[in-house]
Amino acid sequence: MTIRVLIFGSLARELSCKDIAVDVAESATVRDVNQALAAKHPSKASFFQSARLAVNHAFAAPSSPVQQGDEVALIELVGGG
Amino acid sequence: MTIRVLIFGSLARELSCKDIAVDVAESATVRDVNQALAAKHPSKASFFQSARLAVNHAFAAPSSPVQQGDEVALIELVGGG
Amino acid sequence: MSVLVRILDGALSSQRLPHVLNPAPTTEQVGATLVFEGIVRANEQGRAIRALSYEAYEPMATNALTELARDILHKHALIAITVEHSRGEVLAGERSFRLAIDSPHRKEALAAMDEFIDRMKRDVPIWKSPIYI
Amino acid sequence: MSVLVRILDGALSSQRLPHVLNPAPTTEQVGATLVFEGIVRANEQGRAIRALSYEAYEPMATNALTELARDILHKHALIAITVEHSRGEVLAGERSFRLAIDSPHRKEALAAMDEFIDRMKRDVPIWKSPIYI
Repeated sequence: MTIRVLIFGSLARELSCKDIAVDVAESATVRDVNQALAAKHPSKASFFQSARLAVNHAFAAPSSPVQQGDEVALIELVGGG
Repeated sequence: MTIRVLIFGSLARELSCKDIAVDVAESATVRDVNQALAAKHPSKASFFQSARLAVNHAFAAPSSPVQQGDEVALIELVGGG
Repeated sequence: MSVLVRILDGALSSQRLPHVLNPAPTTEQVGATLVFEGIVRANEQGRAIRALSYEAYEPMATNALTELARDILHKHALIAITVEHSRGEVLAGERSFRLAIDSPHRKEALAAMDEFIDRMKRDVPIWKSPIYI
Repeated sequence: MSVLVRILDGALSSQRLPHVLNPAPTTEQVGATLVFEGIVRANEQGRAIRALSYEAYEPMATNALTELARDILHKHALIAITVEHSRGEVLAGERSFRLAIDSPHRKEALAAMDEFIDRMKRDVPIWKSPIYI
């Protein structure tokens, strides 16, 4: 299945887009999404491997399942406020 | 010479007065005033021996001289603000 | 005990909310009121800016601020927390954030404010982007 | 950089001073404004009180507050400090103390506020007496 991971802030500016589409298996977990993001952007692999993801507006553990239709967002903040 | 030491707050309420008169030598220091206060109130001797005194509106070291006409005040605060 | 969270478009008003620094405090137990305001500075990493643009991922941003406020309120035994954060463009010199705490005592209010802002910067999905002159 | 100190008769107004949380901050470097207000609680050591009565030893109290404000301003590289303290009677629920800090950054403002109040309670000759109901 395809998951579109929402991105924000300086990452969105740098990549000139609002989301990153990744393909993962039907039984994928949050960890699989992180790995797929890292594979798609090798130059930022370590960032994407450990970046926090929210699923349906709540932070999700690496082992949490991800399903078709879930809203997935990458929430890495640098400074904020 | 006689020095009238101004007192405030709960100490003034407890002693029902606004100052304590003590007799000290002409060449007295702040330390001598503390000792004279302690001698006058033996039940609170340790409090008066170490209580901070201001001379003419500034905290004064134990070795500072005290002269006739100086305004001496006992500044011990408990909590304040 | 009360929590109020608002994400507002543009700069925050310089006016306090009616219940922040309330002329009649909410309860007899309020002994300390602490208000922090964050103001957009005219420089960002040494470069002059005209404004910051704030992007909030909603509804997660409001939910996360509300949960954070509730958690801090209970942890520090506070009486009330009010949080306001801008989204969109806020000019240099204008307010983008306000946190008001009513507490029985000062120490808890200061500790709560410090912890709230640290955790907000880490956990609440609001991003800022400089708009250079 | 500026310091303003006032000892005022009775409760402080709920109104801010014009230059506290200023709609147009004093300089472009102000990134954080922090305001603390101390409110008289209805209890003092477990006993209900009607008011607190504050006694200030003047001019030492004003001098000590001013020196403290200047020292804290420089030590924490702040932009402005405003201090107001009541003397005389302040009813429960009313304000007796206000400290406002303008700073480039939050951490310095919070540290300065904590240190200011600790040192004030130790070094500034203002005493409070409970007036019981």
